[in-house]
Amino acid sequence: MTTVDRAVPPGADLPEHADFLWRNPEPKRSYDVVIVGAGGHGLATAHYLAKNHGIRDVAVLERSWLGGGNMCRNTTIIRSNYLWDESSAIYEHSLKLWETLEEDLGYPILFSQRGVLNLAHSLQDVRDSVRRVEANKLNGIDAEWLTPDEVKKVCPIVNTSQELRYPVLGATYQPRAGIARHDYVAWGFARRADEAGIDIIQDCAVTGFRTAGDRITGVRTTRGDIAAGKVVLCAAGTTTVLTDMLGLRIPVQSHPLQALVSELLEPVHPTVVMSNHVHVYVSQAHKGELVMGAGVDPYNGYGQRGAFHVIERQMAAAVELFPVFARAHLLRSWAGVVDVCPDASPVVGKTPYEGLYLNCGWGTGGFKATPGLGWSLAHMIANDEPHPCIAPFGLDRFVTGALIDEHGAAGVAH
Amino acid sequence: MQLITCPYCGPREEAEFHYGGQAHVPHPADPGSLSDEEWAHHLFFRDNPRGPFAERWVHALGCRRWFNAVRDTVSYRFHHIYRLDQARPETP
Amino acid sequence: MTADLLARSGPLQSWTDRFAALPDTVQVVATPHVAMADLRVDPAGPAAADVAGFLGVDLPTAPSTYVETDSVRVIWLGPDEWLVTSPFRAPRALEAGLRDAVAGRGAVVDVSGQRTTLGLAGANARDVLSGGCAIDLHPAVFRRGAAAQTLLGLTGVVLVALDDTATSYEILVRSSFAPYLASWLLDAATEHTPT
Amino acid sequence: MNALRLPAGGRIDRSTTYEFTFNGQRLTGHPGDTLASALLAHGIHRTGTSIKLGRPRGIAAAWAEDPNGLIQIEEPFPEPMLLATTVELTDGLTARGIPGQGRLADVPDSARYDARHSHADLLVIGAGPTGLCAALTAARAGARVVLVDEQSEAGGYLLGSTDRIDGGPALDWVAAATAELAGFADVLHLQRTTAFGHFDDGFVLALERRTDHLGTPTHVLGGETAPPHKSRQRVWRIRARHVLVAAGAHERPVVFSDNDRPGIMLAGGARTYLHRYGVLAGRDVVVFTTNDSAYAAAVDLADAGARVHAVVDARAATPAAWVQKCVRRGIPVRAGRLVTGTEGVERITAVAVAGERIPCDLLLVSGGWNPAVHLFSQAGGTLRYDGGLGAFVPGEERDGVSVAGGAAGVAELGGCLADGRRAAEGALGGLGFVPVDSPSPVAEAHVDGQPSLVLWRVADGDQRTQFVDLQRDATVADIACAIGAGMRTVEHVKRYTTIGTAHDQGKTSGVLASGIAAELLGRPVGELGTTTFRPPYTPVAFAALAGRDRGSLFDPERTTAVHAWHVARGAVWEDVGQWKRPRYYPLPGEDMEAAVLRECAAVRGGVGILDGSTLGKIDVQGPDAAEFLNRLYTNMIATLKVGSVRYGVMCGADGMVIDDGTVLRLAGDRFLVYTTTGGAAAVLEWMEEWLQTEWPDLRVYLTSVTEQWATFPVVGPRSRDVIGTVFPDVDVSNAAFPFMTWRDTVLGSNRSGHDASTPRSARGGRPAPDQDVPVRLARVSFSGELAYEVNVDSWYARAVWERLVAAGERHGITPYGTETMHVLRAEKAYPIVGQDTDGTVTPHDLGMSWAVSKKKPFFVGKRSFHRADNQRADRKQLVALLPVDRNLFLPEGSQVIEGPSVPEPPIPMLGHVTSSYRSAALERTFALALVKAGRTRIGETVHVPVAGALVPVEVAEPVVFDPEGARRDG
Ligand SMILES: Cc1cc2nc3c(=O)[nH]c(=O)nc-3n(C[C@H](O)[C@H](O)[C@H](O)COP(=O)(O)OP(=O)(O)OC[C@H]3O[C@@H](n4cnc5c(N)ncnc54)[C@H](O)[C@@H]3O)c2cc1C
Ligand SMILES: NC(=O)c1ccc[n+]([C@@H]2O[C@H](COP(=O)([O-])OP(=O)(O)OC[C@H]3O[C@@H](n4cnc5c(N)ncnc54)[C@H](O)[C@@H]3O)[C@@H](O)[C@H]2O)c1
Ligand SMILES: Cc1cc2nc3c(=O)[nH]c(=O)nc-3n(C[C@H](O)[C@H](O)[C@H](O)COP(=O)(O)O)c2cc1C
Ligand SMILES: [Zn+2]
Repeated sequence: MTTVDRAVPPGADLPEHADFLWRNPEPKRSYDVVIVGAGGHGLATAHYLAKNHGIRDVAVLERSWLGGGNMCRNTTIIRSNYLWDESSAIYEHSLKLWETLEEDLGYPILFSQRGVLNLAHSLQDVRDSVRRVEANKLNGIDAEWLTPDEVKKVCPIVNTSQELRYPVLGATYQPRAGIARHDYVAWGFARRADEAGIDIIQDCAVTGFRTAGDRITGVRTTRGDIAAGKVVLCAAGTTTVLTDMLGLRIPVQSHPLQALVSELLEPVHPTVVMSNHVHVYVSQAHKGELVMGAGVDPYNGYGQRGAFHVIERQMAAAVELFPVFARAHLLRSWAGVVDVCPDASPVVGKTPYEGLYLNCGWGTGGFKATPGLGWSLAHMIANDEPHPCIAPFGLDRFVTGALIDEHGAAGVAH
Repeated sequence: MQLITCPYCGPREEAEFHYGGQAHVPHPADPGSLSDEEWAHHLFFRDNPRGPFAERWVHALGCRRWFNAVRDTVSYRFHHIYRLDQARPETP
Repeated sequence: MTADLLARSGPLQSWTDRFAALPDTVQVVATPHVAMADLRVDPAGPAAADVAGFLGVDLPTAPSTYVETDSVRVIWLGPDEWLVTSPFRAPRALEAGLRDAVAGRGAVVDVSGQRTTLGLAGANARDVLSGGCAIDLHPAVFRRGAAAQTLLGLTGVVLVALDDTATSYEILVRSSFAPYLASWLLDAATEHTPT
Repeated sequence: MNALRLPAGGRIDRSTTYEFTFNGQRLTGHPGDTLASALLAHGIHRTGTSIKLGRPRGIAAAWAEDPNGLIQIEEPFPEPMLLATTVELTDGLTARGIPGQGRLADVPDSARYDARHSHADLLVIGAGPTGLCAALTAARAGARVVLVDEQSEAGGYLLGSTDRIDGGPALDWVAAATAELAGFADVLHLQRTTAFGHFDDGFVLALERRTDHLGTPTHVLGGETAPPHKSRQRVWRIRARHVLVAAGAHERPVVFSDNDRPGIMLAGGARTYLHRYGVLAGRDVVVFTTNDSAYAAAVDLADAGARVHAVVDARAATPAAWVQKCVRRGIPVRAGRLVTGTEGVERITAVAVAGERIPCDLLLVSGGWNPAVHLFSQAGGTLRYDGGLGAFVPGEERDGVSVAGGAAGVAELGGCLADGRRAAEGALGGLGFVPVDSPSPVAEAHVDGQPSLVLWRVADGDQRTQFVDLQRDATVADIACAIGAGMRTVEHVKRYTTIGTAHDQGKTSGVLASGIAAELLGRPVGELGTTTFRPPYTPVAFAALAGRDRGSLFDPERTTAVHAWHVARGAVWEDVGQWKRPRYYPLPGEDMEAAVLRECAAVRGGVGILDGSTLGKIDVQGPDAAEFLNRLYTNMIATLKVGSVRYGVMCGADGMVIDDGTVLRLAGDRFLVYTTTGGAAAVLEWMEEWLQTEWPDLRVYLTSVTEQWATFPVVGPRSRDVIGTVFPDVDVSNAAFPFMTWRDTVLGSNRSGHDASTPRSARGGRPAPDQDVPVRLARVSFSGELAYEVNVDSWYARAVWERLVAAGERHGITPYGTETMHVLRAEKAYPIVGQDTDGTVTPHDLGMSWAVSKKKPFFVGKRSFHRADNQRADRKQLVALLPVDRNLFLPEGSQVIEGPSVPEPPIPMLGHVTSSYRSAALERTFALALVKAGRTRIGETVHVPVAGALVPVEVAEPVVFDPEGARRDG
């Protein structure tokens, strides 16, 4: 058996958590900045508001428990090898932050740069992959094109037999890419934000907005009205429920996206493998469970669950690509609610309401953006001007037609 | 894993259907007269409600007919399924 | 002048031996070269009556059913669509006859080569189908007179029940998918082939 | 040997002995044993060590609720992480305990896995007394019933009890019930079948384990072996009009210090080992309970010869009748006492009870029962906390779903029997069945008891050894930490402590964690709730879910009517969507480059033939067909003459190219539309969408005829000769048959093909004689050469192909594949949608403004051409790139930059190479590329990084070969 040598057996190497993470304060009646949604994006934004801009009179309002949205459901793939310049810029900015995030947060986030392979199974996959690798290189991103033999060296359990129904014809490889422990990331950001004096208010749903003309003046919540100088929407899958309250239309649709895990297994899978064509992606998380996902369910859905035939199909793909997985067991499946844009790129920017900032549409791929987005969004809030990394992602692109079509790079969830 | 009642064929597995997004969004009669902004809205902006949603489906692997449905996007339950030539029923 | 004449072939031509080796409880035969025409008319309009006159039977209007005469079978495909099949008529004759009857009030297309026909019979026929077909095949529900467009394995089919005991069916499949379906059926039959 | 196996009793077959190996030790057992019962029969409790702390761990229950006894199977085939309690013993089984991680086999699993769809009026999950009663009630009423139960035999709780029904042993009633069910044609009763997921509209997935318990042929000493043709596991996909969850309840432990030692077990589990397997789980027993149910274990174990040193009842008020039974057996009952700790390393040796130390080798625990609400909750059912039971129970009625018996919180056997019947009758009423009169089974009444005490944990002692989730080594201290850190919800506690995330998904630990967290927070348990129940109920192998969709059945391979010919000719394949297309046909010793150069040269120099049958074909007819196509194609279709052909482009509403192909006008009201191979299905659906949802007033009918017509382009200067030979009736001259027209002709046919001997349909009779075979020839060219596309009814495809090849022999006709086709079309700059476009490319960008009508007031996509981004001067445009080094090949996907030097990243990119080939005709390499403002750059030199070097290339007119189109007419 090809097992991966690890000095410490997984399971034993899980970190101890901090004794204290956050207060559970009562909401004040007014804040300079109110962030709606304590997912990764909301919490990271809070952290960088305090850290980079000294803005601390901030509340992060969460209708449920912090980090309980897509943040606790995502398969944690972090990479920056996107096709278009605009995307590479924000994701690479983010990846660089990931590389020092553990120190910044003072919290173990188990960021593991074990590399990500994106397999190619058709001649067109190959063309698209080479195109992306070449573009990445010119953008200063580590990217390689690997032959099937090289794929086998990076990940010995991948079936590179050319007899497969859709044989592996090669793969793109980003060595600096990897995974991190989603929950710890959320907690790490929350802890730092809390330390900085930012109030994270859980069990506090935003139910409406207060406006004065074209200016946003606060939010209505299940725990009373809260006045705010600026309001930032970081509500991911539920963003349109909020924007509908303002009559603001945005081009995102909410879909279920499913994921699953196996039981804990001895290390077999040293990297992250994604395959658009046969629709599966998989890594082996720190404790040893295989973490997998596939594409979104086609219909709109807020149910945090999808259809099981999607999972069955994904299992067929997994066993095709990794024959050794045959008797691994599905232990748990779940779903999140992802907000998908027509061009598979996010929407970040100012809105027609002064003081209202929008951040949504990250769809199947926003975890990796968490620090980069938080950094850039905080910049926008502080300066009322988009950070260069997010400037291209405004709503106006739908009007001009200058979409940032990342379906090729984001076609399968990650 | 819905069992979707095709108005023509009857109940069939979800896997036989393709989703068509929001219903009752007619193509503008004269797209040329729309501003870029209006056109962008027509192309890319759709409702995305949490709750009942009038949407389109096609029985792709059966009779190939499109139809409309009101489905709850939280419970996924179909409240109404109706033909394209029928009016949208009142929501429960 | 035989040399000038063209031979017909079918997608499952080379499968005969493999089908023959199947157990009695799962019999598969390829029945290629059945004439088929796709018919579109308003079932309530006058064209439907003229078509019925030509076919010798009224078009079935109940979903997922078929009717037949000695020479044709008429399968409901949709509210205004039928598949007319006949192993006895020549494709062009069938198409032409229907076209005359429809007389511009609908459409007729020869689709004889579009699909190919497989017979599936035997005591385990239903078991084999229910390994990849989600519709209810209970003989009280899906019996002679029933025909459904649905999924079998990973391909679309028109599934036709020939008897009331769930032991005889026809499967109409897109010709390009026929080898897939044939392998799928052989694989399904493994379960019923004690070694 | 089997020291703790009782001489008699249990449901094992003592006449056969199995040998098995555990942790390297060779042991014996019997058919009917689980691995756990066989181990316990040898006095072995300990299985492995815990994941984090490395503490010894053992068997702690008798079925799937066991949080502890994890093992790895090594023989007959490695399977990671199973519970010893749910593995049926087979001869030769080799297993070992594991420290929290399983191991995957390093060889592929060759077992078969399959699936079955099933439909029912009523699906009953669980064949305990509740489920059996429900199934009988429904079957008798004539309903179609599916009854699934995860264990090897029906009976549920009764298998581990001494309960009595109708005056006899309850298991006699079970046997009669199963026999009666077997008599109904419309009852499907499946044992060893776990319902693992409950979804919408009565959809339940269940896993049937079909062969493992039969053993493998190499090891069997007698009896059955697994037949190789049988699938190992089967996923049942059950659609039921009504689902009844009768899944019983899981016994709940109580948490106390050092509660994880081997030899600490749920009380009901020990009873099951005794009655079902004839095994005494220990000789010196202490029972710790908060409710009456554990007394039965004390009494039964004592009767079987164990020394029961105490029943420690946390309640002050003990049940008199049970106490009496204990007293009669000399079992002391300690009322109002708690277990505060244990001793022992490999195995428990003593229990501490309020200062008292009681030596023992088995500590039985019962903290009450948790109804198995998993499947109800998975389907969206909400739960309610029942303070009396200390458990969550179904909180609402749901359409099409009910819960009964133990799963609904009913404890008494009589109550369960009645509840099963009630629930079935309720469901039947809704389904239109009338229950038939029949006597209800009568259970022996239980002795009056005392209400249970809800006790999550014994607070004394060190919280760090008070285990809540044994698999995750998560303790009360961990919960306290989480709360101390600021966490207030069970979801946070779960994620901080990992409680409930292991193999057993918190079957025993979940409610405890809620209870303890609530206690620490001083909040009601009901308010805190549970974490979310998610499929699967118990783990399911990936391969079982993959089923038969593996290998060549993973995805259908679509093949053309001439496939076998290509195979015989040694074609190398390209996957295009699901199609298998010949990519090239190498001659012996040829690589792809050589083969393609040869094929290209043959076509441009003589004649070649391509199997183009995979192209999508759509018959479009009806009075409004022309208008319809006019709206969908960017160019004018309505003016196309009957007999003519036009190339058309289709755009999405966003103005980006989505497909292209030729359109033949067959009649005033009829067209034949060709789509790309990959786009066929999507284009038909796209057309239907517009037709049905936007323009229902148009009288148009769409029919796919992709497989109806085989399509063979015969291409090259000699194609006219070949076509002229094969179709002598057709005047193939340019004048009579000009470019972009089509002609119909016929060939004679013959029925003496293979089908003459094929069995006819059951209706007998002789097929009618065929008429002449119609052939449609079209003068279209995707190569710039003189070319005829031969379209023929696919019945005759193979024969016509062979005839074309035979007729072409004189001219050296060469079959060519997609690669050559691509080179030839690229030399002419004909784009491939999806290769030279990527969803961001308009017809204008492709240099095909000529294919965009300026006259039509409307076509799909038109409006989008006027958006700002479409007006940009620097849009990417399709151009050719000619490497200055004529031999240098630009990999497809390469990026184009200004050059000639490479600045620091980010380096601005001008575009990318979409297609790249070696041209036999030009004797050089060339490429197509999308380049910013490419057409204004024609003649300029730009650069392409290739393998670390910067390659200068000239931007050129896209058409690199025969730009004046001189060859088209031959
Ligand atoms: C199965 C799955 C797999 C994924 N895999 C990956 C991956 O591998 N890599 C990757 O980069 N990305 C991945 N993603 C995407 C990623 O999870 C999301 O893009 C990202 O988490 C979104 O940002 P967030 O963390 O802020 O969102 P969330 O965590 O969803 O945060 C939004 C928060 O807003 C709160 N909220 C909503 N409405 C209100 C209201 N009215 N009032 C108060 N609070 C409100 C919600 O409760 C929620 O906590 C995946 C997603 C899923 C579902
Ligand atoms: N609830 C209590 O407090 C309590 C306490 C002690 C004894 N009991 C006894 O338990 C019995 C309850 O009867 P019952 O019939 O409701 O339950 P049961 O436990 O007797 O039977 C349930 C059956 O369902 C099976 N099962 C559970 N989940 C399944 C799944 N997902 N798929 C397939 N099978 C599954 C179990 O293995 C079991 O065989 C009665 O005899 C009762 O006296 C109950
Ligand atoms: C990367 C990752 C790893 C996970 N590993 C496990 C696991 O080992 N065991 C488990 O039960 N759940 C695991 N989960 C899933 C969570 O238990 C849970 O299902 C998920 O956070 C969604 O929440 P919900 O199911 O409560 O809605 C994991 C989730 C993620 C994102
Ligand atoms: Zn239908």
